[in-house]
Amino acid sequence: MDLNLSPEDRAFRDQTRRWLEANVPRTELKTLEERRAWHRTMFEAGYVGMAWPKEYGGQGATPMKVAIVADEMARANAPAPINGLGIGFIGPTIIIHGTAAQKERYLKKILSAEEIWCQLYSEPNSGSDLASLRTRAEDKGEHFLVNGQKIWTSGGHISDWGILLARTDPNVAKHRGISCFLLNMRQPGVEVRPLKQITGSAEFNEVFMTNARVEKSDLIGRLGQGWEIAQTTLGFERGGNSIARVTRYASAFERLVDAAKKLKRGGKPLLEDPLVRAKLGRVYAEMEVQRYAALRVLSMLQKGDSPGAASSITKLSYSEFEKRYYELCLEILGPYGQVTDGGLEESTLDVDSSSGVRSSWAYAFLWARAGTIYSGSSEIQKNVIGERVLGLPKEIRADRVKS
Amino acid sequence: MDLNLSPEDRAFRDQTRRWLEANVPRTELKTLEERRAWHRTMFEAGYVGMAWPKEYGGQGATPMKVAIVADEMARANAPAPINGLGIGFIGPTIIIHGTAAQKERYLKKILSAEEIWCQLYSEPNSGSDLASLRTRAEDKGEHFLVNGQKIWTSGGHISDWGILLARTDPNVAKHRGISCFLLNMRQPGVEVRPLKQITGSAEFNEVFMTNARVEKSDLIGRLGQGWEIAQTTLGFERGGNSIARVTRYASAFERLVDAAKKLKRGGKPLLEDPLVRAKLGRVYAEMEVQRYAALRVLSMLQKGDSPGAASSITKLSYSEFEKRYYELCLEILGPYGQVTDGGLEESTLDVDSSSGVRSSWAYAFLWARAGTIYSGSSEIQKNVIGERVLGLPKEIRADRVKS
Amino acid sequence: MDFSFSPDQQLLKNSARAFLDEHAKAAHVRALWDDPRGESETLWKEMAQLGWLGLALPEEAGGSALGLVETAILQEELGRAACPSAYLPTVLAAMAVDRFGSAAQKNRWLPAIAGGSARATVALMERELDWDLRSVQTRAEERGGKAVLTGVKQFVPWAHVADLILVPAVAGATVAVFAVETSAPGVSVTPLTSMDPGVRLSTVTLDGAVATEGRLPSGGALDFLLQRGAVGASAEMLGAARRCLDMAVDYAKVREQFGQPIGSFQAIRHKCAEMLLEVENSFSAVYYAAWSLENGAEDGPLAASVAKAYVSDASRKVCGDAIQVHGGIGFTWEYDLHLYFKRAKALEPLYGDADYHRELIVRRVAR
Amino acid sequence: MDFSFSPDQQLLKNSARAFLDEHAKAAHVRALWDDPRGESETLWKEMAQLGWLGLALPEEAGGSALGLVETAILQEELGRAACPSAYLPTVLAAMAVDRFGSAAQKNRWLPAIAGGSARATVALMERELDWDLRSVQTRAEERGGKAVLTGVKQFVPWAHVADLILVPAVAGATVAVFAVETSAPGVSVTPLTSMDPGVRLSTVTLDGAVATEGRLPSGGALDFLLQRGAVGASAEMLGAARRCLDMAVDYAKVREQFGQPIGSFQAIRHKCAEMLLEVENSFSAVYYAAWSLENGAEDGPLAASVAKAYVSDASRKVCGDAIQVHGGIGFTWEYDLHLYFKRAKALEPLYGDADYHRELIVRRVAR
Repeated sequence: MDLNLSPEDRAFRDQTRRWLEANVPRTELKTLEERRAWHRTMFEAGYVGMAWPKEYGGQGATPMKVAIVADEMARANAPAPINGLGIGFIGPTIIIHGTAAQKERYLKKILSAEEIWCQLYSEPNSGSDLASLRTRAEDKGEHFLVNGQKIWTSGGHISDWGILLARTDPNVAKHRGISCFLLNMRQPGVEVRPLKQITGSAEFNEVFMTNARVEKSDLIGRLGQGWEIAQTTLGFERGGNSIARVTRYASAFERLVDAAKKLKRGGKPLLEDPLVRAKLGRVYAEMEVQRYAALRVLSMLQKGDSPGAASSITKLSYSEFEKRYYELCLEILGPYGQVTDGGLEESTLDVDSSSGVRSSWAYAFLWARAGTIYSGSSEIQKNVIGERVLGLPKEIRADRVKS
Repeated sequence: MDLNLSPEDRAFRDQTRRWLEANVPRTELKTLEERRAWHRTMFEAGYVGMAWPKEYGGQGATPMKVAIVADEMARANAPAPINGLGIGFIGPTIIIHGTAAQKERYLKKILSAEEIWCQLYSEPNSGSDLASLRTRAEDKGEHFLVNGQKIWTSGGHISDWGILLARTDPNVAKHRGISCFLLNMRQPGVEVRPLKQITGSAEFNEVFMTNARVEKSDLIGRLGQGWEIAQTTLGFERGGNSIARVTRYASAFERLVDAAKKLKRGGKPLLEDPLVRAKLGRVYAEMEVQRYAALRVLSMLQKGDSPGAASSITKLSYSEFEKRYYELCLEILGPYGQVTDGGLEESTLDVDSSSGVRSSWAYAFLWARAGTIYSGSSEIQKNVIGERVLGLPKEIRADRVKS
Repeated sequence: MDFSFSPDQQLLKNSARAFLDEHAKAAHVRALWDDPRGESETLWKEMAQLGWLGLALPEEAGGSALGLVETAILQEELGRAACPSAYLPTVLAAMAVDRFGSAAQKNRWLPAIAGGSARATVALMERELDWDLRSVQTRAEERGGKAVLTGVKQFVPWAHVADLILVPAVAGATVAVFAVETSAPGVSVTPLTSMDPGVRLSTVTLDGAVATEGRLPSGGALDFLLQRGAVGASAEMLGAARRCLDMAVDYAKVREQFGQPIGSFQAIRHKCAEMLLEVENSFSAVYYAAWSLENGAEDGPLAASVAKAYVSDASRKVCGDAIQVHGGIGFTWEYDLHLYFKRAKALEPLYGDADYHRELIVRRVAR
Repeated sequence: MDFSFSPDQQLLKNSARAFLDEHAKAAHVRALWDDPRGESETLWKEMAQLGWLGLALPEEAGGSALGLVETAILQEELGRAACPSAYLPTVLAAMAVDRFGSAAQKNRWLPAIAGGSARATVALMERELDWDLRSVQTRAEERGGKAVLTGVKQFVPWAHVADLILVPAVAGATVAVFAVETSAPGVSVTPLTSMDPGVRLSTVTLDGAVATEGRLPSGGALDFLLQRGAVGASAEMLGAARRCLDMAVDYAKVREQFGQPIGSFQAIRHKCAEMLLEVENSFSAVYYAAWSLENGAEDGPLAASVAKAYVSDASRKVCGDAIQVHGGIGFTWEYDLHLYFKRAKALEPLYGDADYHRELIVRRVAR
């Protein structure tokens, strides 16, 4: 056990920190073009797709280096590079399962963000039960015709391409009839609608596919291999960002303490109120434990062991913590924490919500509710942990009883 | 809505209070005979089996009057009458399902505690799933022969009779093969062993039946009607004691506050520590809500409506509260709360645990763990609430799938 | 002893439910969220005609002389609808004027409020995050027999539509509650935007504002406002929580995953059971408190704090769990669940938060 | 960066597990619970031979010069066995003597402790329910070059078998830590009976007891004891929690109700999943803290408080849930679960409870 960064990693961290200090845009990036430009700057500096193999334009960087960059970016409050999904797991999926032609055609433009990608997995009626998805892809000879609806597509409105799960064989058991495709989003058959959240903003889209066309050459892997491909790649990156996530929590904590100094009760700053202190101590302890746990996962990845099903523990842990965290923030801040506009300066504290958006406490509080739902709800994570980590017997379920 | 006691009930409460002040034994009752004597005193004063119909020696008293007596006894810290199960639900079961001969033979002696009764339902392998019980009762012509083991029998060692659930027909669906009997505990075939709890004392027994004999005349109801009988009577009394229960919590709270005045931190009484105050406020609020809820159930019973499945809400609510309550007590008292002997006077605070035993905080804390397990664990209660109160669809279960 | 609603009370509840289901549908609520004023004059007039605004006011003022239980019944239903309306602060202020006000104040305000031509509110917070007497900085000076108020009040509900504001202010050695007309010179109201646009809050600045003749006595009036405000807010939170529970249960019955309704999974059914437990306990707390305060029971003030402390936590849990039970759809703006979630959340820190009321409880029970 | 055990550390863990599975079975633990002395001389001597007692002591003292991580590994295993032993306070005191003691004190105690011929403990609490410097009332007076101690220490672990007690006392303007031999005149030890007979506590009365030559410097030594004691207790609680989790999972796999293993019900499987989460997080907290303190990392003291605050709550939840998963049998004395449940509970309020450590955290991070 040695929790020190290696000299090499420390040097890399310092160099990254210096680079970010010099290059992070001073003003908020508004247009897509500004974000593309920032992406290109990071890409040219070698901070994008670091984990990708060299032959595909990456650097085969260690998980630690990847985590260091993510962490330093969070620390420097740097805008994320665009095309996160493309780089985080769609590219890697193509690298693992794609044909030479597909790699040639897509990978470079993912890295450079010349083409932006989104994920087309979830459907309105297939949330936790992804395998029940209904979107059809019919074989029309030299191409596939896609019909169906997807939901929870982030960045759908700016995407050029999407990785798609669709049913190609309705006659086999539900997992086995699914295939994985690359869908051109820029065609008449694809309609993207913003999906507004309880936060009031639309971080996601709905995507409607009506006779959308997919080239035969854009099938990934074999027909019916879609489920397997989705499984192997869904795990990507989980853990990799978790240090950075905690760093964002920590910067929110600093702002919380600032607020607790400014706001008063009984003539004294809230920070001197023992109940407030007890709550601060509680969240800080939990936050630190999230950080320790993230380091543990990272050290595992460093050694080339994949956490596998145990990554469900990470997801469950941080998403439930984040919910408690912002609930406690709003408890401490009272009505000040719910004001979104027009209040005293105390009531307009900017925080970085874990969605990456700079916003109000109210936004961060509401956004945190998504964490225990998306990419496997807490209930699903507990099932996975119970079954695959603890080896508890499978539950008796209708779809299992039937089959 | 009118939460005042009726003038009549207020008068009855005052009279009961005066009677208890005059009659509650000053010294702890040690022997069974002392307890029998106290029982008889209460019985003669008309405070035992009040809810029983007049023709069987009761007074057909209202639920409110029954609750008032229980509450005043808790307030006066009066020892419970012996034979609680016999009076609480075994007698009533005989009244509802018994033959004239059975009523004649048993009821009077239950009231007078001449004969003490216990309940023989749970088995080591049938906890939550009572219907899977394995104790057999074989028809030997003019009597039944009983073989099997029961557990969680309270008062088994002092009981003369027990109400028994045993399987009389192994060849029908599990609920339908069970019959209900009255078992003479004073026979060679019945062995009673104390069952020690994590509290260190033995509030329960194990009962082993080896060729124990049950007269044909001691079958209650029809053969195979046992499950139905158990269901109708398991609900008895729930709610009736809940006011008294809260009164016991309240007396423990007073002792907690006393301790918080004596124990110091930073030179000040714990009672002035804002964190301690926050915890006291939390448990007191929850405790009061338990009281309000108990009044609501009582007012329902007064009107002759039975809470039915909703009584699961009461059970879940108080048992989970009691667990939190004593956890918080031990949090506040620190190591003082765990000392069982030899500490400072602060560390030997007597409380009334909800088991009715006057004891240490540690005992009350440990005993509280039983509440969420016995007579239907919290998990079972939530199932009942979900299915029977909220009308949620039945879960898919092996024993349902098979049948 | 009878803990159930009387036939009249049940009738009131049913008619309120029917009325709000018709006139305060989610679509109406959403429209009012987008409305700059944030509430509906028509709806207000209808409430007046239904006798809701004068419910607890004396008959000579055009009221029905009913009590807090009936008021809580309406507040629960308003919370259930997440109805954007100044009902809670208006009836709260009216009850205080009725209890503590001068004849002139009663004549001036009670008939107007009961009739729906006036709205009122109470200013219980200042810049400090506190509900205690000690936090009142606003000063009242005597000038020519009139009280002149100077100070800033925070998070005053519906002040921007109110005609009358009850303002606690330091008057010499004590804190008294003064009645200030928003039309008076020196009164300025600055609306805030908050998470629940159905509870509009404003900053009220008093710069030498002249209070109407007469004052409400110290201490007592402030306690009165805090206690009855706490019960009212608890009733609304209860309504919002019950709505979230109902939606979650209905959804769990029909939504299928893995080939069965999600309500048949223990994870969901047990969550719903816990939610029901919290809702039922909250109901007991709200109506016990309402009845006890109304009937001057010794433990009325205690029960008010118990209700606010308990229901604040319970409604947060229930409304949050309802989102979890729904999954993704419960997180969308188009789905109505967040209307009720946000209503419960908005009321958590108003009229004293749970921590403050727990402290009040300890002050009462552990001396 | 490597968060996993080195081969040596893993070896130590495995051998400790094997040794305790053999020599600290539940049956042994129960026997020691009934034993007036409460611990086993034989076991102690064997620990010495295994090098456990000198693990973190310098080689010249007969130790292995290993660190807190290795110590925590043993403490986790001891907790996992709910082994009744003075290990935690003894090594804690020894490390303090090694760090702060005079040459004479080191020579007198370290070889004896490493060799198993002496036991030691620390007296961190007095009558006040507090772990802060401010609560120290015991006074040390200088008499003829010797420090004479007067005061009462509460809840001193294993004092009745200890040869040496480290005693914080007010010496003039500061609080210093003194070394007192239990055999010294004026030292009386009164054992208490407590919920977990595997952690024996005593009241220690110092009535003009003469401390051994030399003192441990102020502040620093007390912080050292509290921080390392906190990590040690957290490691033991982690071990107890892990044991409870393992037992619950094993039971859930075999116990059948309603025709299926209870582990196939979501209510149980999800509870077990939450327990695992808490155990894994506790593991991270304990070993991060042990490593950071050992290596003088800047956040070492913070991490120690984080560990105690987190693991105190986590182990309580895990051990309690384990009883619930077991149902009735988990509530019986004959079943071993309560040994581990009570061990975790006993350590919750020792070496600073969760609330105290949360306060320490805020003192460090929010200035």
